[in-house]
Parts: sequence; C-alpha cells; structure tokens
Amino acid sequence: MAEFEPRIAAFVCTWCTYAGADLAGTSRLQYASNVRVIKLPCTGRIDFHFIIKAFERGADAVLVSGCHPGDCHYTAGNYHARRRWTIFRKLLEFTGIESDRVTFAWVSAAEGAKWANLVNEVTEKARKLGPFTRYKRLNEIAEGEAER
Amino acid sequence: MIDQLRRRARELLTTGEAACIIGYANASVPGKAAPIVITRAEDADRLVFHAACCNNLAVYLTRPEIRKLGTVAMVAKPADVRAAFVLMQENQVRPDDVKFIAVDVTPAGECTLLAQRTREELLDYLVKNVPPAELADDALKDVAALEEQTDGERWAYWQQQFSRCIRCYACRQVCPLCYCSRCVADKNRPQWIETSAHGRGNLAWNITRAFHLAGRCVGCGECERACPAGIPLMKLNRKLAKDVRDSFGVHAAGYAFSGEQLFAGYSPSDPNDFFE
Amino acid sequence: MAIKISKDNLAALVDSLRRSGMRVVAPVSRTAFTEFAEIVALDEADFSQVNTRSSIKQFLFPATEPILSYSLEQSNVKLECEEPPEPRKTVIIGSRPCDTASLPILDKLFSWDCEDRFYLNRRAATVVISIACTDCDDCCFCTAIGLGPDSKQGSDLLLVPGESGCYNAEPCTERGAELVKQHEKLFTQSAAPASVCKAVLEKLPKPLNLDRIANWLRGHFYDDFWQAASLKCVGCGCCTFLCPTCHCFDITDEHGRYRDGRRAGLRRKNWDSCQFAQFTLHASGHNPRPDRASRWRQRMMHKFLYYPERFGSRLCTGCGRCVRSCPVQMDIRDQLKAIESMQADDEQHL
Amino acid sequence: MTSNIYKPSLMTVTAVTAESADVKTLRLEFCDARERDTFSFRAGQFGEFSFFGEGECTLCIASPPTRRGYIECTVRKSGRVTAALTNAEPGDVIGFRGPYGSAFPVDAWQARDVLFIAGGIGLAPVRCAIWNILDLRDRYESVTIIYGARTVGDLIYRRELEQWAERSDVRLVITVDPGGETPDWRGCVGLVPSLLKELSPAGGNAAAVACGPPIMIKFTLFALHELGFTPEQVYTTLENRMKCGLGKCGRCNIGSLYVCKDGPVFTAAQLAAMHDEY
Repeated sequence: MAEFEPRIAAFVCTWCTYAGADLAGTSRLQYASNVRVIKLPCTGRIDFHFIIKAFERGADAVLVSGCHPGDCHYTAGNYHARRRWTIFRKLLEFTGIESDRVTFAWVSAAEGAKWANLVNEVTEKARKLGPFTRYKRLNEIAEGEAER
Repeated sequence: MIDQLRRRARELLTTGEAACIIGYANASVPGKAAPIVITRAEDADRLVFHAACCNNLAVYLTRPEIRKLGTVAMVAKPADVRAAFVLMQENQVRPDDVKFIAVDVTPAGECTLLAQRTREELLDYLVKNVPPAELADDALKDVAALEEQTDGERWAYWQQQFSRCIRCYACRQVCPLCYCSRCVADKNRPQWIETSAHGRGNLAWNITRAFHLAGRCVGCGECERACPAGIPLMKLNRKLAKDVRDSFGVHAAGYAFSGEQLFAGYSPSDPNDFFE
Repeated sequence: MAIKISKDNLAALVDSLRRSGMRVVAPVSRTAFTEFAEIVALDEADFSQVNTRSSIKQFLFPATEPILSYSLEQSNVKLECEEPPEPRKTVIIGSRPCDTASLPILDKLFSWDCEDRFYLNRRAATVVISIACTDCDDCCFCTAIGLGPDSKQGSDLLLVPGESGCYNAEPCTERGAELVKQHEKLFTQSAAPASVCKAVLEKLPKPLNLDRIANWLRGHFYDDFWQAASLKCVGCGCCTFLCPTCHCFDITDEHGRYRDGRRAGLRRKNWDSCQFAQFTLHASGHNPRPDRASRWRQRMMHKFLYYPERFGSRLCTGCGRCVRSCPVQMDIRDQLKAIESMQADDEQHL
Repeated sequence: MTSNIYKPSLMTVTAVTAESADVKTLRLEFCDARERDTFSFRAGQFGEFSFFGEGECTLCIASPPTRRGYIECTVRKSGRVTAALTNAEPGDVIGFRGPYGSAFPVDAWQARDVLFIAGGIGLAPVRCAIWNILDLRDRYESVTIIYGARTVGDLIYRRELEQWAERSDVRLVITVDPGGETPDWRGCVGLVPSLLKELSPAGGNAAAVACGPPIMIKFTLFALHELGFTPEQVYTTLENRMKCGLGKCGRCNIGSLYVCKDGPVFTAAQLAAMHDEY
C-alpha cells in the first residue's frame, strides 16, 4: 500500500511567511509537497472558521504562520492573532482534535529554510498521525444517504 | 425582602427613573419562575425573587422590543450584573440606560435585596463577595477530568453530546452576550457554519458558540439550562474561562464595566511557547 | 372481544419484529434524558416516563436529510441520488398518544397537492404502537386540546396499561390488526375492556373552547396582545423543534467531498423555525415578520387558525414540550386561556 | 418519473444579458429534449432556480409562454444563490423546478384594455405577461405600460423598452425617481403612482397589472382605486420568501394562504382581504 500522503492547508500572511515560502522556492529548497498555501493579508485575518472549514473539506492538518512578534506589517495583527490562538488551540484539543493537527509558526520573509523545514516537520507529524479519520467520519455521516 | 424589591420597582416606575422593569414573576408551572416586563407601577406586586429565578435578565437589555420601551431597570443577580457590565464594556448598552435592582442569594440560601445601586457600588460588591462561579474549584473538576482523557476519548465524548444538537439556538438566544443582530451561523455568504444538524455542522456551531464567548462568558449557565438536548455547554465555557485565566492572568469577565475587552487587545508578553 | 398482551409477550413481540428485519424504536433512558432510540430488546425500553424529550417526528421527518445529491466539474452537473431512500421498516413502541396524534396531522401537509415521498415513504414503513398514559406532569394538556391519555389518533395499535403488568391492546388500523394477527399467540383474550386512565384524567386540564379561540384569532391579527404575549420570548427555536406537529423546513446546499475529481454536493431539507428572524427575511432586506410579536403571532395563528382552516386539524396535540422546554417559561396554555376569555368577553358584548 | 418533488430539471444557460449593474437575464434551455418539448407554463408562474453548490432561489419566469423552447429568468444579485446565478455564463448548467403557483388570467383579458405598471425589477413578471399579450396582440384592445425605476441605471430590459416605445400599438411611459435622472434622460421624472394619476387611464373594462416594491404597490393600488378600477380588475404578484414552492416548507403563508400555491398572482381584491404580511 502506498504511503499515506497527508493533505495540509497552510494559512499564511502575505508579508512574511508567504515571502519566506517564495524564498524557499527561489532558493530551490526541496520540501514536502503536501501543503496547499492560502495567502492572507495578515495572521490577524485568519479566522478560526478557516481551520474548521479546512478540516471539513478534508485537510489532515493545518498550518498557520505569519510575521514574528513585533514584525507585523500592520503593527499588531499577529499579536491579536496570537492571543486568540492561545485559547482556540486549547478549545480544539478539548473537543478531541489532536494538537499536532494544528501547527502555529512565525516565519519571516528571510526564513526560506525555516519554511521548508517547517513544512517537512508538519508533514511528518501529520503522516505519523495518519488520515484525520475522525473528521472524515463526520463527512461520511453527513453525506451518507442512509437513514439516521 | 420581596416587599422591598416591589417597593423599589414601584418607586422607579412612578418617579419615571425607569420606563420598564425586567424581573421575575411566578410561572404557571408550579415552582418555576419566568421573566416578566412591567411598565405600570401597579404591576410591581407581580414581581418575585426566589431560588427558581434563574434566567439571566441581561439578555433583554439588547432586544429591540425592550429598548423601545426606554430606560430599563432590571432585577439583577450577580451573574446578570456581570453580563450587563460586559455589555457596557462592549458598548452595547449605555451605562445610564440601565438601573439595577440588585439581588443575591446568601450562602445560607436567603434571598436579599442589595443596598448597592450604582455600577461602582455593585462592582465593589462583586469583587468583594462574588467569586466567579465558572472558576470555582468544584466547577472545574469535570473540566480537569476531561482534560486528563485521551483526545480520542474527548472526541467521542463531545461527538456524543453534539450529536443531540438540533440547532434550535436556544443556547445563543438566552445568552446575554450573544447579541449580534445577525449571527455568523445565520450568514451564508460565505457559509462558515453548516445549518444542518449533523455531526459536522453541530461541531462547527458548538465550537463557534463557545469560542465567541471566550473571555466574555460570565458563567451564568443559561445556555446549558436552556439546551433542550442537554448538552453540557458550561463545560466548554468553564474550560475557556480557565484557559483565559491561566494564559493571561486576567480576572473573569464581568468584573469591569469599562476598559478593554480581552480579545480586543494583546500584550507583547502573551504566551508564545506554542509557536514553531 | 377485547385482547391484551403481557409484558413478557411484548418482549417476545419485539424479538419477533426484529427477527423479521424491522427496526424497533422505543423510549430509552440511556442518559439523563429519555429519548426514542433503536432497541434490540424490550428491557432497554423505559415506558415509565411521562414523555420523551423530543417527539417521534424525527423518525419520519428528520432534523436534516439529503433530498438530492449531485457532482460538479466546472459547468458539468450530474444528478446522483435523486430518489427518496428506501426507508427502514420501523415499529415505534411506546409513543404517547399525543405524539402519535401528530402523524395524521403531518400526513395532511406532506400529502396535499403533491406528495413529499421522503416523509410519506417513511410513514408507510412505520407502525406505531402507542402506550396510553397513566401519569402526566405539570405541562401536559392533551385534554385541553380535545385529546386524552388514551387517544387513538394515528396509532396502529394502542396499549393501555392494565392489571398485573398486562397491556390491554386495541388495534386502531388495519396495519395494527394485521400485526396482531401475525402474532396471535402473544395476545390473549381479555374480559376487561380497555380501561380509561382515570387517575391521570383528574390531573389534566379541562377542555378549551378551541372554536372560540379560532374566532378570536380570526379577528385579532392586529392586536396589542401579541406584543405583550411575546415580550419575554427570546426567539429560539426550542418550541418549534420539539413540537411534534411543527413541520417548517429549509432547503440548503452543502459541499461534499471530491470524488473522482468531481466536487460532490448535497441538497438538504433541514428543520427551520418561524421564530427565527431569517425565516421570512427577503434578500432585499424586507421582512414581512420583522419583530418578535409578528413571529409569535404566526406560531399561534398557524397552530390554531391557519392550519385548521386549510387542513381541518390543529397543529397542537397538548404534549406540553413547548411549555416544558421554553427557557423563559412561555406557556401556550396561558395564552390560549387568555384568548378564550377575551373572546368570551367579546361575545358577551355582542 | 421521479417521486422526488424536490428534484430539479437540468437547464443549460444559453445566453446572459446584463440588464443593469446587478441584474442579469439568463436564457435557459432544458438539457433533456423531451422536457424541452413538453414543458409549458402560464404567464406569472414561478420556479425554483438552483445553482448547484449554492442552493435554490425563487424567481418568476420572465419570458412569455408564447415563446417555446426556452425560458428566461431575471436575477438581481442579492444573496448567495442570486450572486452565483448572476455570475453564470453560457454553457453553465443550473437546476429548475416548476412551474409553480397561479398565473395572470391573460385569456380572460382578451378584448379588453390592458394596463401594466411596474417598478424596478418588478418588470420581470410583468414582462412575461406583456410579451404574452403582444405576441397575440390582435386579441387585445389597448396596451399601456408604465415603468419606473429609482435611477436610469436601474431600468431593466432596455432594448425591449425601445422596441415597445417604437410600436404604435403600445403606449409606453418610463419614469425615474427624482434625482435618479441622467443629463441625457428624456423620459419622465417622478414616482409611478403620481404618473399614473396624471395619465389617468380609464378603468372601464380594463385589466391592470401592478408589480414592484411594496411601497409602490401600496400607492399604485390606491391610485388605481381613485381612477375607478375595481379591486377585481387589478392584479399583482407577491414574492414572499419561499423554499419549496410546493406548499410544504411553511414560510410564504399569509394567513391560511400559501403564496406559492394560491399565489403569487393575486387580485387587489384578494390582497385587500389579506393581512399585511408581504
């Protein structure tokens, strides 16, 4: 059987992490191809619904990344985001979503190598966890035509 | 006590200090109490306060039908005062538009009318006498018990609970702090939360409801009481209250009627350990 | 000649029905609440409660159900699941007469003009064995609405608790008679006719004059009563979702998984409530029922005037769930009583 | 034959016409040839149009039953489904259920004067009746169309308005609300009801159709009454929110009437007997 290839949604800010990912690309760094990058203006724009929707649509893991604290293009968007994620990730854990399914990171525009490593790590973590069968089961139930 | 309460209500109405009183009256079902809105002084005798008076009446402060009536005086338990304070803090209610007829139940179970009337007096009373119920050691035991389980067990537990949700939104409608004129659950462009009462939609809804109250919930327990499916919603609320306290070292919500709301602000020294 | 069935034989009936491939549903108390659920043996059932949290309507008209599935690839649309699913043959045992009475009421809506086979196929595949009530609580009011603890409406077979743990059985439909015939050996002749549950009748309220109520409603669409009656309502859908007769629904599309490179989608029918502000909201922003008062009026009018005018029956069976579960203790009985007496006053002044 | 009353027919978008900034008309043809041949409807009826993945919305059929082989619907971008429909392109496949509801009794109007009054996108259902009658023009007496919109940019069916204006057997009056005119606007300026009073068409045996925003309808009906039209002569179409279109889902009712079954076309007499819930 082929090795499980996790599908990972990455929500990144356009100013730092996206630029960092770009740098990784232009530097021809090789890294796992499991991540689908969704670019947003700022980590402050990343609503928690994005994470839930990603899981609903079949993501096995989610990566959220933006500018390092203090480096936000909009002064404090990442600080606001950090405060929200501090609590939100605990709520997800509490409802039974493995903490390794959601990764938070700061990757600057200069950290192409960090991005490549991060993606590899996140992919490895997700691979270890296996497919997110719990959530996929919800999809099966929701889409099942069987009588409830 | 009840005579004092009625007298105060009558006084507020006759002097015109308040246009209506939101309080409790005995319900038709024996032993139960229901919210009541009165506008005439002679109806003050219908007001009661006893152990069965559980509704958080601050929910009415933001309702358009009630706002139309004018200045509101509310019979307010500590949780109701806290909810009203959060509404003031979030600029949903003008502080001068609300008068309090504050009540409390002593540890011995005795209902009392508080002498405190102003926001400042009531805040002082809350800080000195009313620790946040949602953070009481006893109340956090079941949260801790669940935290100790594996994620698989927690998932199974909540899935079983959420599977009963019928999406009646009673939890949202009774919550004094769910005041959005159009809830994200009622929006469909885009549709973040599926309206269907299946596991996927129910999980999205219940996570959303809980998280939108993080740092704001005053622990009144109305959502859980109202839930016709018996989902232990307070377990989520208490978990969040605990995490907010532990992560940011702030006091529970509703112990201030002005100043910055938790998620409206930030600190450079907020936790950073979970970032790669 | 009357018949009865012993508790043991009822258990045997459950076994036999299950052996014949039927799903047996009964009230169970697996959590703090008693709810209808599938059982494998009668001893799982709990018939001791006054009633279940939610009604049996969920087995015929589920809170959410797919009505169409399709897949998309750019502009290419393929309809996939187009027909109502084959329902599971089901026997509901232990429905209270108030719940069962809702079925003939719902039948009218789902079969008039054109047939909603999603509901009707399940209805045809469902046999209902009701158990008459020997107790009631503070919220029950079937007798006020013209029903009673041993009403037969909708039941295929009515069981009335009798002496020494036996149930007097009364087939009410051909299906019920057929079921008895198929299990003849489990039923015995009974001399005593099905006894009315006297003790409980004394505790239940007096009948309301429902024609008088309808007459008042007809003439008081515009009335201050609605504002006063709805002022404390918080606008949740608790009463409508738990009501065995409320049937309003929404139709919505949901994304499905990708299958073979095509995006799957589902169209679903979901319970909806007239108490929600969005229920009648136009896309333009105009709302014909813009406030709590108009939405509450719709609920009362629909139940006691519109539906009777249109379909000849009231949308209420007195099960009391709306009273029991209302977070702000809105009591439909009080409102009906108030309306009845206002109409009585009006009639006197004529 | 399906037993699923909620199953839509598939239709291909064959043409898209931009009517105004946020209004588009879609021409649709059944994918199934048999359906295309057998489908029939009456002027004023509606359908449930669906964009798969987004949902269904209720729209009147805006093309006349006299033109076979296709139907048209005119959509204003205002919600999730209408936004998707207005973005549809030729070749896209959408869903359609219908026709549903009551119709304008165009046959009963034969040998009578017919007056059409429409406001904004309210011209869509009226257009269906207008073309129906113009396609059988010799059976009717005079045809008058009064159409108003908030601004010049909100006028829909521009090319058809020009066609109607050129016809000698149609009297067309177009108006925009004060402030909504452009420098080159040559039509009238003013509200539809006041224009109607100025024109003062004779009631007599005429039939009048009025369709538009609630406030316009209210004053138009009043004006028609003053002009001597009896409520039985005046027709309108209501657009309460609907989901099923089949008298099941329970949201379009006004009293014990279902707008989807008993309407959407009502006479002013019927309207007067209804509560104000539309």
